[in-house]
Amino acid sequence: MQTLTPEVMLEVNNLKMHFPIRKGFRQRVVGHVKAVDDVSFAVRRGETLGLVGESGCGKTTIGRCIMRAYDPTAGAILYCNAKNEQVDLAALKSSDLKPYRRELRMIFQDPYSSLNPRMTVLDIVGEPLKVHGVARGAELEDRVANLLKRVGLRPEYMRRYPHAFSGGQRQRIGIARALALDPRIVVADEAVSALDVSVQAQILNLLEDLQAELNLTYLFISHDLSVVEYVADRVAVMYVGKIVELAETTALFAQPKHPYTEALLSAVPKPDPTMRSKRIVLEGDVADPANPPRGCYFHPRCRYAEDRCKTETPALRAVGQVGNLSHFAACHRAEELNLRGVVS
Amino acid sequence: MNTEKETPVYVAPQWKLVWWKFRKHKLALVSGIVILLIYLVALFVEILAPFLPDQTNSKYLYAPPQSLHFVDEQGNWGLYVYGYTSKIDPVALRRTFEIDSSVKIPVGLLVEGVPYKLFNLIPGNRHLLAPLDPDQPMYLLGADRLGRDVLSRLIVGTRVSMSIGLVGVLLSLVLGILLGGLSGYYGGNIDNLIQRVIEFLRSIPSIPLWMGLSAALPLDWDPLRVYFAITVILSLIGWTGLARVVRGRFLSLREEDFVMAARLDGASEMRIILGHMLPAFTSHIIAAITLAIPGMILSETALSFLGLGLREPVVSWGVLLQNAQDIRSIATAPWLLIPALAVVVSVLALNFLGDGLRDAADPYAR
Amino acid sequence: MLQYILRRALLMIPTLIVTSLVAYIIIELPPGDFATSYVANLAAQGDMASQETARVIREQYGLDQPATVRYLKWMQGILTQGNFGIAFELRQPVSSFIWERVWLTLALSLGSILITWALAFPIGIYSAVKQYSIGDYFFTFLGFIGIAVPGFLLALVLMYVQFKYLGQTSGGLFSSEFLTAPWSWDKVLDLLQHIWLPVIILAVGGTAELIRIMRANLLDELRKPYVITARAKGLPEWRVLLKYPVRLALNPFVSTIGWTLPFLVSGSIILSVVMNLPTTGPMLLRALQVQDMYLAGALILILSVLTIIGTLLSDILLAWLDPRIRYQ
Amino acid sequence: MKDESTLLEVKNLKTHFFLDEGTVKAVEGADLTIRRGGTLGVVGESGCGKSVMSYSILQLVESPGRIVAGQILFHRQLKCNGQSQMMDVIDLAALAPNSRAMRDIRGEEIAMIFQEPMTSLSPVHTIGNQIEEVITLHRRVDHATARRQAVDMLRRVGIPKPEERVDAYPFQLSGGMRQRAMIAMALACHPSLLIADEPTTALDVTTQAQILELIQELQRDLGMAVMLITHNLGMVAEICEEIVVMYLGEVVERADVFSLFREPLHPYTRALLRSIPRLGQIKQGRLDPIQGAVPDPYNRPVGCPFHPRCAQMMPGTCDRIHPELIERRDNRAVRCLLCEP
Repeated sequence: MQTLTPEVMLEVNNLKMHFPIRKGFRQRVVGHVKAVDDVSFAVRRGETLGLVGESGCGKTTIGRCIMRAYDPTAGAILYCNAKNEQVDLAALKSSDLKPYRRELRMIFQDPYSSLNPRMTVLDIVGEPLKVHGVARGAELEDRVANLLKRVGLRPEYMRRYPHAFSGGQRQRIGIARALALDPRIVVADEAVSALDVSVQAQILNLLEDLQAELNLTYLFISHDLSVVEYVADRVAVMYVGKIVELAETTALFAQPKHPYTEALLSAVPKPDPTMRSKRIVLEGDVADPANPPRGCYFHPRCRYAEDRCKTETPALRAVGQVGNLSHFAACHRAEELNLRGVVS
Repeated sequence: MNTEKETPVYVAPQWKLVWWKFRKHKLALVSGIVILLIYLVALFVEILAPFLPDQTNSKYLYAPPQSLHFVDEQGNWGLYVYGYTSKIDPVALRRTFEIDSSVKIPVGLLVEGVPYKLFNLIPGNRHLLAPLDPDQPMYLLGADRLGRDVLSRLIVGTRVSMSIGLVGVLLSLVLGILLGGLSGYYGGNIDNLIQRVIEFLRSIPSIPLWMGLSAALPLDWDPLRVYFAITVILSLIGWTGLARVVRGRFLSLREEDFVMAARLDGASEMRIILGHMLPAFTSHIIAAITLAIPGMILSETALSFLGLGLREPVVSWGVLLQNAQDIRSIATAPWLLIPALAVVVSVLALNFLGDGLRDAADPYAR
Repeated sequence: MLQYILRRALLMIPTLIVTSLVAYIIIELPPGDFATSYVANLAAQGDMASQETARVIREQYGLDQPATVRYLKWMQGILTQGNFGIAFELRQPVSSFIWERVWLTLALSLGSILITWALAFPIGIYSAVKQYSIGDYFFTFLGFIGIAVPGFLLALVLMYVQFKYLGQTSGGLFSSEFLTAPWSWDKVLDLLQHIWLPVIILAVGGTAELIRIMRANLLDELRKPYVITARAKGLPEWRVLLKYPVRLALNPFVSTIGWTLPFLVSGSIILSVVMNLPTTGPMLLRALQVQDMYLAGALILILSVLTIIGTLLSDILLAWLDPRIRYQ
Repeated sequence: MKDESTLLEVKNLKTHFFLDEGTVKAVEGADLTIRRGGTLGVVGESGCGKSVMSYSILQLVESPGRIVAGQILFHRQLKCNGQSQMMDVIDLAALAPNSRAMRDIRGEEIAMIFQEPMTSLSPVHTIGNQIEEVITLHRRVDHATARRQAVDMLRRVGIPKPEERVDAYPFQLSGGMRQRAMIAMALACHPSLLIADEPTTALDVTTQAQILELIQELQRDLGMAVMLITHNLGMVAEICEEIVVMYLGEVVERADVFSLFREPLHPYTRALLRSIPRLGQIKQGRLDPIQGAVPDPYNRPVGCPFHPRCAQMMPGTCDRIHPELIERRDNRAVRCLLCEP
């Protein structure tokens, strides 16, 4: 097992998550959806790593593998815990996971379905505290009150049920639940996608404040490139179960090294009519993760594709350096291409 | 609305929201009260029935119903019924009865009569409404071919008919929750197998099967054993509906984010199922139970009616209707059909109640 | 499509096997051995059957062999010769006299299904489209009554009314002069004159249930966005309704044949007993009462197989209607 | 201002929903104009009434919703002998929802596409069937011609192998392809206005780009006007000429796209533009969110509907006086007491 460098808190190595496709009367396995297919990356202490991609690219699956909501098919998830010990979360039995459930927490996308409508805010936010035997009775109430204050809700509301709150407020409750056990890593899975634009900013600011205050590390999963650009220190771009590019945010947005990133950036409509530009419109549909094409998965839609792209699968490799951070891309032609980014 | 006024809704737990939603259904509310009354009757049979159900009286075979009077011709208050005069029909050689308004039979409230043990425990001999002289006839709903009081038999039958529904449904519920829960929770092959069994049970006609199974019950079994055998037979087929409801709820709940959130909180499987999932479908199950009871009642009635279910001396609505099987006896004594009315009213009320409950079961639907 | 039908038909086989097992278990349930009671019965009627007869019967039905062998022999008889065993009371092979009753049961059930559909379909559409109108409340209430009143009660009441006010005793499917007559056009006409009352009584319960299903399905479909799309095209309202939501609500409707059939067959049995119809109902009841188990088992098996085939047909019809199933 | 180029005018439209819990004023004063061949964007957050407003134009609002006031003037060009330019102004709000006149407009003159291409197409009819239906309904053509036109239309919206796909069911197509089929259906009769209600919200960014590109291209070729309803400010900035901003059922600001993004007048528009992260403007300080949330639809605030969340709220004024939509000389309009002359 490799050891983590001091600045790395979590390292995902060759992670695979394949879901079997079952069919027929006997539920035979006829194939696999390769939702996450051989993905490696590291999350650095105190940073926000953004994970972007289109629906079905596997970004949510990665988040759930790290949280061990799923049991990964293969690969390692190395994590350096509070006592500076290193464990492989992917190899742990579910019964041994409990201590890590305190240190790694998750914020969900849908502020409606992620809160049990039959429980009060006190019960929802207090549940992890009760489960881990941290607090009960009056002490539990005190701690929940503090958590609510911290996320900008009035503690008097803790006896209310979720249906008393708006979408933004519900998301704050979800954040309070995630913070209840003083976590070190928070996986935010599309945490602001279901919110109205005017409320989105409130939650983004809250997440930013909490990170500074509590020294949190975020894995921020989103399909919204503008949001990711705003919150992330580094960004990983996914396409059909693989990371195709990973770099420091400014570098990735200004000078992408993978044609898919370029197309993705160009596809985002910019809220400024003076910046209207020729969009790069990709042909066809996203590849089927149960039956991806040979070679580079992106080659059928890539305007720079060559013959070798159709046969050789490119590896994610360092193609540049910004400061002490490498710029990774999985493209045969990463160095020679001069791709268009977004400029302010 | 200001904050203070909103608070009741905001802090209302599930059962309160269900109740608020339920009470908007007036019909369901009334039905609920009717059902409550019927079960109260079933509970206090001994006090409510004027006579013993098997008390025969050869003097009053097929005596027609009398009506209860509160005031007599002279304007005096008092409870009484009129007596009968009988004459022999020379053609049919049968005794026919007419109400004789010259004979007044006084009746009273909480009259001493045949001794009984309430709930098999508390001894007593008071009957809510009975003739003061126990030898005088009082047939508010008429008499049957042995001169037994239909009203008393109807009241006694309530206990058996309403409880067979309840017991049968409880048995179905155990099977349904167990198998539906297994099916929904584990999925995969177990689910597949259970679904096949359910499909099979639903695709065969239930009555012939019930008939076959109950015909196979030994004739020398005592009534209690037959009663339980019949409930078991009914619930063997009846559990499928409940299992489907439970499975469906389990499947949809398993996908809910809040269940995953509880798992990520570190909660144990038991805590997740009991604390997070179960409360989400208790109200659905209660509604499903309410809707399943009428089926059981109807099935018992049908089987007993055919002579394959409960038999005399057990008294149930179906057993009572057996007397009304051929057109001749109905023509002679149409009041023998009154138990049918009890069946219809209780089934109707349970259906309305169940419908209302089902609509109110999920107050969080958006 | 063909593949779907084949697969679905193959899936039917285990169901059929289980059904025959259940029917056989019912045959075997009463205590005692068929041959002994058969011989005893013959003896009681003055027929001096020897131990030899009993031995022959035992051998023929394998009564001295384990239950599995007996079951297999029974099945073999049915599958190869259409031999369901001997009816104990009539002392005739079961297959020699049950088929007419089976056909009449089937005719009764199919007639009821058609009536049920003819009534439930338009009323269900009306109730959904005019939700919360007086008519909707009326039909909803009627539907509840139809569910709460079991068919045999309705039959009793109607027969009482008929007797009391028309002075007729009804019952049976034929007038007395046709009872034993061979089949002819006149007999069919006579049947039609008698069968409508039981058909309607049977249809009432099913109609009530189907109206509610149709109404609920259609209400669901009416709120789907594709209905708005159809309106936005400029289609007249009735064409919007019939082509789209009604068409989609038809799918769950068709799949209800699967359970309507067992429901109707069950209902017809009790109704036949009450109305004294020459269908399988009274015969099954009689067979069960006197523990004429081969006859009872044969009737249960035949009725169950017919409903299973009915379910299969409704599944195929559903697949034909719904491309999402067809192209699965 | 009323000239030959006006296609559709919505004047003080009000659509209310009458529910047991109370009346929801989903649209409470919408004013806008669409030019022939122009592109109008309608933006606002969820619950601002933009969808109900667009449904009102085609009288597709379902009970218990009803248009209670206002006019929807549609300037129809009567095509006699193919060339003539007779103008005919119809008030769509005055037509009965299922009248012949209204149905002749739907699909023929004004077509609509919806957010969810999966649920907006019937799952049990082939896409060909659904496209042919609209053609045979409005054009006197036989089945074969309608089918040929349907295939042509499918080709035109970029569906590969249209001769085969015409017999496909919606569930056999990907999300992007379904939305293309939906567009083919809407444009089959060459309407003069296409209303696109959140046409790309359910789609991924790259597919969204494809669909936007397609709509723009078809608009150029067919000369139709487009009314784009969306919550995405980026989308309106990319393809619209004029923009209408809605809040709680009211049009609060109307302007051409460049002026609006350069100099937003209404505090809500300004706050909205400040609160969204913009691509390519890396961390220029914190986002500036709008306080609170969109109010409950049963409890519209008294006075200006935005005042409880407005940073420039004038106590005693904004919470009492309901501002009018003021037309300005630069062809813009704004509904704010601060901006009144």
